[in-house]
Amino acid sequence: MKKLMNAADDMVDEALAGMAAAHPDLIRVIEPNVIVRADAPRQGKVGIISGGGSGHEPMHGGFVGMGMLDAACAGAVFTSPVPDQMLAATKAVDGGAGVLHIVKNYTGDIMNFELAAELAQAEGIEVTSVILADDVAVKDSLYTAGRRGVGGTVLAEKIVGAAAEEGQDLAAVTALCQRVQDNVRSMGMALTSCTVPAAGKPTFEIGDDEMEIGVGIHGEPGRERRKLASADEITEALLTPILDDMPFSSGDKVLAFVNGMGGTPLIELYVIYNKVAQMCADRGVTIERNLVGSYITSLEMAGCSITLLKLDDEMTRLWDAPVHTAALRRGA
Amino acid sequence: MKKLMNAADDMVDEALAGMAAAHPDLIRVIEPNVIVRADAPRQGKVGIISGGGSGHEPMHGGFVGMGMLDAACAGAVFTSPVPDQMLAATKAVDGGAGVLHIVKNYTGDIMNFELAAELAQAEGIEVTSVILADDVAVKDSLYTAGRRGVGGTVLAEKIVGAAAEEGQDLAAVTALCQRVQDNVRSMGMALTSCTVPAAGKPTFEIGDDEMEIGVGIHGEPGRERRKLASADEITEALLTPILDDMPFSSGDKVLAFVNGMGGTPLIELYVIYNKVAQMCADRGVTIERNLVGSYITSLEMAGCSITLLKLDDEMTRLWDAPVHTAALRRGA
Amino acid sequence: MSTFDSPAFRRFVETFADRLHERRDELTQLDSAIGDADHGINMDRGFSAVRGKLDELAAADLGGFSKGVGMTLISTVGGASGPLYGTFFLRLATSFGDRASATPDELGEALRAGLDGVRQRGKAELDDKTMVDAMSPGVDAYEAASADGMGAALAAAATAAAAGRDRITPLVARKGRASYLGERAANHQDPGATSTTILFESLRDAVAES
Amino acid sequence: MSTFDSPAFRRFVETFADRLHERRDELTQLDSAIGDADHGINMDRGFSAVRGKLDELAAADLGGFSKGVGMTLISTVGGASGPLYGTFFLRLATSFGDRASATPDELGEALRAGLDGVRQRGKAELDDKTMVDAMSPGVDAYEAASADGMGAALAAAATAAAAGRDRITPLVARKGRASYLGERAANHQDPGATSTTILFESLRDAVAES
Ligand SMILES: Nc1ncnc2c1ncn2[C@@H]1O[C@H](COP(=O)(O)OP(=O)(O)O)[C@@H](O)[C@H]1O
Ligand SMILES: Nc1ncnc2c1ncn2[C@@H]1O[C@H](COP(=O)(O)OP(=O)(O)O)[C@@H](O)[C@H]1O
Ligand SMILES: [Mg+2]
Ligand SMILES: [Mg+2]
Ligand SMILES: [Mg+2]
Ligand SMILES: [Mg+2]
Repeated sequence: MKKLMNAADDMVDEALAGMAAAHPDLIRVIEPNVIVRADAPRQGKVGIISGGGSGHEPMHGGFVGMGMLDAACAGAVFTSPVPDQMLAATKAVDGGAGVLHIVKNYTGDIMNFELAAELAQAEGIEVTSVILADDVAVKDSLYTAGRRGVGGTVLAEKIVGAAAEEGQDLAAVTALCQRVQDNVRSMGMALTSCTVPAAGKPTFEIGDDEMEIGVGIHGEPGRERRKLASADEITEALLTPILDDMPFSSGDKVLAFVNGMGGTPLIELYVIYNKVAQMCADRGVTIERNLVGSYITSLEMAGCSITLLKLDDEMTRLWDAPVHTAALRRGA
Repeated sequence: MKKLMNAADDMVDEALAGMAAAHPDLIRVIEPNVIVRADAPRQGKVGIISGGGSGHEPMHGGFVGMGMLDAACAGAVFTSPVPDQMLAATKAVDGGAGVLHIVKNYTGDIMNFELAAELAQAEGIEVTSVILADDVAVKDSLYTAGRRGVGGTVLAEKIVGAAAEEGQDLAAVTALCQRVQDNVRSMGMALTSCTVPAAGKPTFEIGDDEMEIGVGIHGEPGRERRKLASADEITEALLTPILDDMPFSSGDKVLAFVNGMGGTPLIELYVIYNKVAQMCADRGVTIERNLVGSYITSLEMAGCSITLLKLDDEMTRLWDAPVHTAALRRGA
Repeated sequence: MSTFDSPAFRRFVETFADRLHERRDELTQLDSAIGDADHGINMDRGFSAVRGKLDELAAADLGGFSKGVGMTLISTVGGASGPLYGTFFLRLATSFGDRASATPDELGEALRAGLDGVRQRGKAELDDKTMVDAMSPGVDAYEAASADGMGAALAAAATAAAAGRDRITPLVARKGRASYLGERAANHQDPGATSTTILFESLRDAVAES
Repeated sequence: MSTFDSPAFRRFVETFADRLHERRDELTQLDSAIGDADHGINMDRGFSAVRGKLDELAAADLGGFSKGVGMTLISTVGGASGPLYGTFFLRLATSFGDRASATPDELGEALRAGLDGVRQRGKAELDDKTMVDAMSPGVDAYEAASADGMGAALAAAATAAAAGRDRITPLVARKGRASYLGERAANHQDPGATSTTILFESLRDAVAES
């Protein structure tokens, strides 16, 4: 295992301490491992919180700040945070207008957020939840735990965060978050595995001429192992199921998000984006906005994911709204 | 070789096409592989250009835009661009106030930029050059080609770009760039090698329990191979020579930049930053500003570099000034 | 012996904690193949926390002790197994109430309550390839054998849990992360069913020791 | 033969281009050890570009042809070797002027001018462990043997260049990227000195062929 780390058990704590040291204007870190917006709680503003296992940086802690999240709960690496964290976050950001929990669809996240929501409601805080489940690699059926929440989460957090920032109420931001979820699709792939620090060895073995198609963001094996292919073929393998699933069709306006998995450099992501732009143009789908970079990662895994969000005018406006977080900044 | 790529020879072209497609509001790409600010040339503004081999993304193309570079020349991977590129860039951005070339200290970059400057001057454009050479891993002596230009370049481009944006003249921005160079020190390390796409195999072999200390940004072996160490020990091995070289001492105000080499995830960079903050505090050095992320990379190499810049008030003000590029954005 | 008291519960918890610690890598390895490589780490983190406050927890009655374990797991494990094992111990607690010790039948009722709690929280059915597939036959076997005494019943339960764990190995998963893998999850042993088997074996051995 | 004309120059350029292409991986491999793994790629890119417009370039006189090669290299190679080899050919061009062919002495003068250009542009001294350490003894040997005819002189030059290339292998580098490595650059063959040796060998063989 080759990582810039000290003891595996200290990695998340030390990274959070590093974040707190680097961004005191934006955030503070409170026990138990909750990243809270420096100026929280804001009276009258709906609180937006999210969280999940660590190892996906900058998600979610890098998205805490003006116009995005009010707090993020950082679990152990690839492990859902515990209800105590979501409860502490909810209490820390509640400004009297209620709190929205943005939850990625994993059994552990769902159960832990559920427990926290019950506890918060028992303390008199109004809580709603929206579950992100945008990964088309997983069949959404009775025979699975449902689609995973992946890249769409980043877009939801930005758009919903902007809505809360401009003063929309809990019902409105909750409905908006659900609308983002209903209109977003993603799929990912891996060239390499990653190593959970406490596990000490790669989650899966993979040959030099192989790749995993349909991976999530936890270093889990994907739906299918294939021979290594070109960037164009990989883009087709990811984007075609996305386009077909929604489906996205001629005349649609979309936000296209090409995401790196942590170990993939930007030059490769732009090669992928180049093909995404061509394929969308071929289908008559207009890319109105885009995001290219590593925003939702799997430790040092090499690979990428593609996300398309069908935009409506409100989403576009909120995507463009000012945001000031460690990882995303504009107009501020 | 595992990369998201098509033919090795097309990689740079395709990545540039992807950049152009993703950021039409910011940049255009002109022949031969020059990324130019969309609104260039700006009359009366000093043009700031840089360039170098590709494989260091987002540097330099990701720094083209308001408040930073006017143009960037993208060479083949790890190969200095050719004079035709710098000449084309210089002509494309010249607004009558002259053009500054920000050059990283590599034999090839120096010679190619020199040739281009001669050609531009022959065409009546006033050109100055500043050479960045901040890598303390290299002894600056008669027995070397001098220190390499590494992380300090990113800081110089931001600060000098802001000065040009606010209307400082060629002499002033040139002097400022030299001042940044005189006050900045860096050092890097690698956990893994990287693979030049056209070469097809890793530049060096390295054991699972080894690391290279004192690497540059071209996948070249470093000054010394050591046993793999903890993040804290690595930070000490990089930061102590930096602190001692300048030297940075109690009362100094600095910008601390923790940079990922392309294959290193953000969580690890924050672990490093945590230790950097502690070490600076121990020396009485105040970190006034910081930057944590992968801004000057070596393809998919895993590793990091640390850069410290001794700030004066003007540099701090210019660091804070608005910037709008693909990779750095604030106040816009 | 025919009752289950606080010292026995403590031995059980300590044994379970020890074995999870010893088999941490094995559990994580199983989770690497069809999950996210953290099950052993998660369980060990939770039970290390439990061990850290064992004296405090064990001072309570059987219900209080069990509740303390459940709360600690919920607060420290995370993931899917935190709420599930946490709920298991919380339901045990409700069933034990303020008893100082439990008869074989009362222990059976508590285990049944724990299982029901896990099923409600996780909504897994039999054959979904989860811990339920070890826990459910374990509880069934306990009840069927409880007339033979607690020791015999727990031995039967552990055997049945192990059999359940192995029975589902060929299956495709329909709950939890392993379900994402589709056919690729077949012929891999489920980590949660494995830790549940360790739970029953620890219970058996803790009671047998006395 | 005793003169060097445009067809000979063309054979030289083609031979050099062929060999750089064949030995591209070898040169890149040498550059992996003490540089940035691109020397073979760079040289091959440049000389592929030269080959692509050879008919056009070769239509000119010796000076024009050589100038065309130099300009093409400067515009396509990049890195350190682009300006250095580019300058070499540009200086050859100035020395050849508008001659249709060169005598042995004139070729010697041209090679000397090329070497001087490389030294001025790169500021490398002997023993800095660069292409200069192959080029300089190559030119010296040519001059020393030129009375014996062009073929003999070029054979001597190629031998001397190879000897120069090998002589510096044990040395630590003081110019170029290899200088960053300090002691670690010792006992590695220099990629640029290797390509320069190929240049002299190509020149020898191209002239011998006629
Ligand atoms: N819905 C569920 N009901 C019961 N058990 C489940 C459910 N989902 C997962 N599990 C069990 O949890 C185990 C995985 O636990 P763990 O790895 O700690 O959590 P996570 O999946 O969140 O990483 C699986 O092996 C399975 O036995
Ligand atoms: N200052 C110099 N003068 C002469 N030759 C040099 C100088 N610097 C480097 N070289 C030669 O250039 C070769 C490397 O060329 P190349 O790999 O193409 O360029 P780069 O070093 O820019 O990657 C070295 O092996 C060396 O022989
Ligand atoms: Mg997990
Ligand atoms: Mg190079
Ligand atoms: Mg798991
Ligand atoms: Mg080189």
